[in-house]
Amino acid sequence: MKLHEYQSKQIFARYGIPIPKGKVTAAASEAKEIAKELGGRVVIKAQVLVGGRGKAGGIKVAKDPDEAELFATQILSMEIKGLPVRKVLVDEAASIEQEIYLGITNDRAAKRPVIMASAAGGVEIEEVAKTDPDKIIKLHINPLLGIKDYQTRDIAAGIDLPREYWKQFGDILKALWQVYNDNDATLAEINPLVISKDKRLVALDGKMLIDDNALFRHSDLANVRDTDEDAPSEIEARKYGLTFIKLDGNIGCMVNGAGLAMASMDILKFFGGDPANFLDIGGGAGADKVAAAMRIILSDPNVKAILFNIFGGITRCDEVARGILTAIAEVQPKVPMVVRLVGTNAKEGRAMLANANMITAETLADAAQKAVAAAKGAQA
Amino acid sequence: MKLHEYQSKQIFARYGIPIPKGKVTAAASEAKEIAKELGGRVVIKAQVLVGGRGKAGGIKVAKDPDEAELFATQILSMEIKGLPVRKVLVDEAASIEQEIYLGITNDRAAKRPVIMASAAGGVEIEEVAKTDPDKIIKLHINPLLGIKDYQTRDIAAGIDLPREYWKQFGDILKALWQVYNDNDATLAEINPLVISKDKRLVALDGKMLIDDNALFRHSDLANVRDTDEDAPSEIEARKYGLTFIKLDGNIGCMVNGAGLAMASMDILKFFGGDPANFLDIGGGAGADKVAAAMRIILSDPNVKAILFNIFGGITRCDEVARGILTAIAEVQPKVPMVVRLVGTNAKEGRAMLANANMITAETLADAAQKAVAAAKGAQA
Amino acid sequence: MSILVNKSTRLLVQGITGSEGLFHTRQMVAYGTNVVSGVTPGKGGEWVDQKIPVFDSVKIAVEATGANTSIIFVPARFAADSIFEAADAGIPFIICITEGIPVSDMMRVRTYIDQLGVRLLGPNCPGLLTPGEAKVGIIPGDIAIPGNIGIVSRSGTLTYEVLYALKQVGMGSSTTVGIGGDPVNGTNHIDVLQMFEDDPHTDKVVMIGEIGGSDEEKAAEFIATKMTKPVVGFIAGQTAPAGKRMGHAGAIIEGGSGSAADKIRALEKAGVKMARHPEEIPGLLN
Amino acid sequence: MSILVNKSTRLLVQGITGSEGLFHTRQMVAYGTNVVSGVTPGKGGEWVDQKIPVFDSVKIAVEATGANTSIIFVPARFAADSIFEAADAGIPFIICITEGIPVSDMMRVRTYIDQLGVRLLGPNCPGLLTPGEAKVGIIPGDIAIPGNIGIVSRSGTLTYEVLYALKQVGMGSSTTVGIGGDPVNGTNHIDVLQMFEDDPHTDKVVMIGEIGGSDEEKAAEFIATKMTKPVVGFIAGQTAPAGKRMGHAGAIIEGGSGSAADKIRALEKAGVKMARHPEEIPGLLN
Repeated sequence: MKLHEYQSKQIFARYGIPIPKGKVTAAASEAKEIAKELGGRVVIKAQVLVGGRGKAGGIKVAKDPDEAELFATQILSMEIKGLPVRKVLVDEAASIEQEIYLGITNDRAAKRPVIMASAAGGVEIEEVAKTDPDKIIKLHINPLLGIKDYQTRDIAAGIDLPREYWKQFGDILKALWQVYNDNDATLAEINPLVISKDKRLVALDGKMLIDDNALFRHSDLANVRDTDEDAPSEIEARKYGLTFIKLDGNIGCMVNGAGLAMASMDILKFFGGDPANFLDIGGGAGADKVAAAMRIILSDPNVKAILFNIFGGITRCDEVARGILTAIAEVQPKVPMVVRLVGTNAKEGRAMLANANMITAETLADAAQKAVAAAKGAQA
Repeated sequence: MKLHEYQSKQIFARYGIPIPKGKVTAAASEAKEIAKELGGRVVIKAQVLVGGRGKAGGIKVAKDPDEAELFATQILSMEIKGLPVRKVLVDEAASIEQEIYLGITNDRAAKRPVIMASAAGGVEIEEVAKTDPDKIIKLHINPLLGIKDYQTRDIAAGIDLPREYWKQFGDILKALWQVYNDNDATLAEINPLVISKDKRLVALDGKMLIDDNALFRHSDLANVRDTDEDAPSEIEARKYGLTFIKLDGNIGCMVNGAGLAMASMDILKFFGGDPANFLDIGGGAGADKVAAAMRIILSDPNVKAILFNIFGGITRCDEVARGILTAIAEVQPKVPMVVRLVGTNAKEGRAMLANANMITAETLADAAQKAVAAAKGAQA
Repeated sequence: MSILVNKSTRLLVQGITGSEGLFHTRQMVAYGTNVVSGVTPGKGGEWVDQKIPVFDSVKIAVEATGANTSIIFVPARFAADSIFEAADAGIPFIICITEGIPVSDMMRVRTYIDQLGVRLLGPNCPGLLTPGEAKVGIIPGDIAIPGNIGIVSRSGTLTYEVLYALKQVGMGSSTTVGIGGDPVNGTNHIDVLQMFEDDPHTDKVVMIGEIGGSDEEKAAEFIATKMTKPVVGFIAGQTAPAGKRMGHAGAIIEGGSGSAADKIRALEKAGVKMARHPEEIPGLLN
Repeated sequence: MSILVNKSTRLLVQGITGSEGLFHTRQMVAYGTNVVSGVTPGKGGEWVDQKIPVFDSVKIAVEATGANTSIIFVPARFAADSIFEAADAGIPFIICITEGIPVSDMMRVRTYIDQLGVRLLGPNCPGLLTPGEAKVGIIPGDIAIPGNIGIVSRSGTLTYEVLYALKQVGMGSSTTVGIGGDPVNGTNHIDVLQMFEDDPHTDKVVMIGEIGGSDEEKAAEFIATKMTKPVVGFIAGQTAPAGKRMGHAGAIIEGGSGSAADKIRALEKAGVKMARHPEEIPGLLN
């Protein structure tokens, strides 16, 4: 899950990383008050879980409290990349001497955490990686040892940080490691980490991604999840332990297994169709879960046909069939449905669906082609 | 440094290890009050930094507050193995079903911490090791990983602990690991860990040794050091960064280097003498330190002669000579002194001591024999 | 012949009395796998189906039954601990089926077991199947027959699909290995490709990848430079949008890398015949 | 000829600008040791005596100067970090002179460097001396001459005493190795005995132990079963009382074990000629 900038920076502050004075608010009038407290000149920053807020006009410097209110009003009425701005962060304006990038993430290939730093901060690190890869210093951390002082010095030297800042930088990097480690972050990033004109290092922006699989040990974080970026159907699916991702096509998919679900989407495309979703019902799904999944698929008005591709292993095809029948009885779907059941109890499953007026298929290719045809037929 | 039982148990309690209700006091009258609070039947335990308190009569069960006061009065007036009892711990009396030994220490050979446990608790583990070594379960801990749940179960199974206690036992063992690890202990021991009649595990006694070299990160512990077990001369020496250990002989020794200091003691014994102390002035000692060392040696009335054996490396023999002259001028020693200076600036050092009326020697054997003879001459 | 598991595998099941562990233990036993013992803390002394002894810890189980391979079915929050336990007990090959283990746990696990030289398969994987010899995991036994094709895959049911398609045309597998869909796991594509290259009874290899990470790109390089046996490949997730985790924690296109197109390009360049959908694979193996 | 250090040693000094580091760097340079660089964080870019460049970190120093051995003179509270730093920078042989490092730090260090295959000498040791070739540590260079006697010792000045006594009678040392007086250290007696056994220019060996631990007992077993070269031994601490640390953190008789008498008995049984005091050693080598 993603944390907002203000949430990330609050965590940074708890670990001793200097951040600008500031407060978050959902009301423009309060933004004015905060600006007064902070002494006038402030930055108003949209709190949405997408990049490119600046370019979209979601970050503005206000010269006084009145302008702060004005900008806050504007920003709070914006949508950025489809996400509504519900809150703004009002930060004191900083005097910037230099911008640094500093982040810790998981390196899949190395199977270890990696520190990344660059003297070219303030822009997205992927940009720097493309245009100026030599400017990025990387250092892997042994997760059983944690970070060591000399590693912070190697990083500081690597980005040519003037030596007078090494102590501050080292303290911030060690704190960022703790932030990353203690919170099961998959990314903890300060961008930019600025050197202010009064020679202090300050985390001007912050970004954290938290490992969803580790939320069981971070109930505090789980409770602040912002679901704005997720489609309502995705949120609903999560409740049932289903993995659902909404797409723009018109053929609903219900598959067991993530790889097979992707392959099922791919084969629809291959035969000229367009998947409406990714949906993995997981292993061993019972009838209830299957019924919930079907309701979620059908809640999308774009869906013109449904492809069921179930390869029974732990999952029993008769259980899936029972779920399909339950959902059909409940929601009375009008769209054609193509079903392919293979593996454990497939025969029983097929028998149960015999009277449900469904199109059946033996192979995946056959099923996909029938689903594509059905969607086109339904559209015509 | 050693911690008292009550200090160890206070630390245990902070980490969630169950201990009996109790309080420490230096006053017998207060022992009575504590006994009242605890409901009458209590154990009065001498707080001294030696083993065998029980056998020496330093642990007594009092049936009521009056008896608690009586026993406290008796125990507070005792000396155990030469150490005065300054405080007693008044603990509620426990109902004991079984006694277990549980300890964590450093295994020098394995270079790792080791957990030791035994169903035969309540006696010294060295005793069990001699009489019943099979009853001791040992398990090494990877210090980069820390303790794992399954290790606590392997230990519990190893000492045949009934399974109903595994959860309690595991929690205590994990807490004891934290105690050991967080406090730089070289020993953290619960002996006995008892199973009470109401089926709870309780740490009835506790012992901790703290690594002196790590006290710089444990100022809280350094401040509670009990120096009763150290001779006054040893405490004085510590102030000057000298390692001094008082012995029962009559030849004072001043040597640079721990190994050479031991060898110098040994050679005195070999030639029929008896060292009065171990003293390592360390590497590169200046005149001040040498003078302090000499005052400490001479403060022992048993000392009948002094052997100086200095092998100059980092230590400069002229600096040592200057320190000797300073001390001689100050304390006007009456005992004969044998001096052997070899190595860095030995010639200069010898020249400085030429008029100091000292016996000189070329070899260690020669020096030792002369010191032995001088001590005998002084005695005669 | 086979890689990693066969008739001499002495299997231990961690989490044997849990519902998943018990179900699959029975399936494995029914297949003929030599399941010698199980572990569930607190249930030592019990028996599964009057045949398989249950122990309180892996150490005790190994001492009592000489297990040389362990399969883990314990819940995600305890799974890393179970891997550490098996590794510390001297098990040289550990299969972790569990899904949803925190990635920080897995980074610690890998750092630790790598130094011990312990091999891990998974987590979040279906295990492996040497048809006719041993089923160690959850791959349905009846969809595969013995043969000369080695299969390595990041996906579970997608692998079943391939095995099933092969069986339809009479093709069988030497060993099928599911390496799992997590971003930080144990054995990877290259490890298995090397084993198949070295296995005298594997003649051809099927490699099934998916979006996310760079394992397939590395495998492509390995295939180009080190492999003599023909490889047929398939990559799932060609229609997946960037930035979304497609079910598997590791199946995500991040920062512009890890796309199916890149992987397919790399594998084709390495001479791998790429299937456009799973059912094309048997044809490409001829 | 020698073990561990010689003319090809390219030495890095960690803590080179501290008072101890600087003093001994000059001594080592004066002896002819090839000191190629030093490290003091925050002083990168400076020079020692216009000859030796100082760097901010070991990594940078190694890249710039190709150091292959490092000696550590930093204060105890930072010393473990310095060992980790040298090991991570790829230095294969690290000598730590520093005294007073917490034993928990050293247990972590050993666990880590052992898995990397890095050799550590010390801590709390005088380093080592290959007379005529390289002095890496604080052993005074002028008290030893080149020769065919390998010396390994837990003690500093006691070793000097032995070297001095040998020199008096014209005997010299191939290499003299001080393994240090801490309870948890790097290289131990057996490691060095093995190297001397393998070194064609070492004909006889002197082993100096002291009370505490069981290194000498293990060495005795090693000598009895693996060594062909004659060994002369000495154990310090025959008059030490139990339970007191005799200066060295590791020199303590605990729980009834680690006494000099036990060690002497074990070594004598292994055929080691035991000196009753240090100056007897030259005679026993004849």
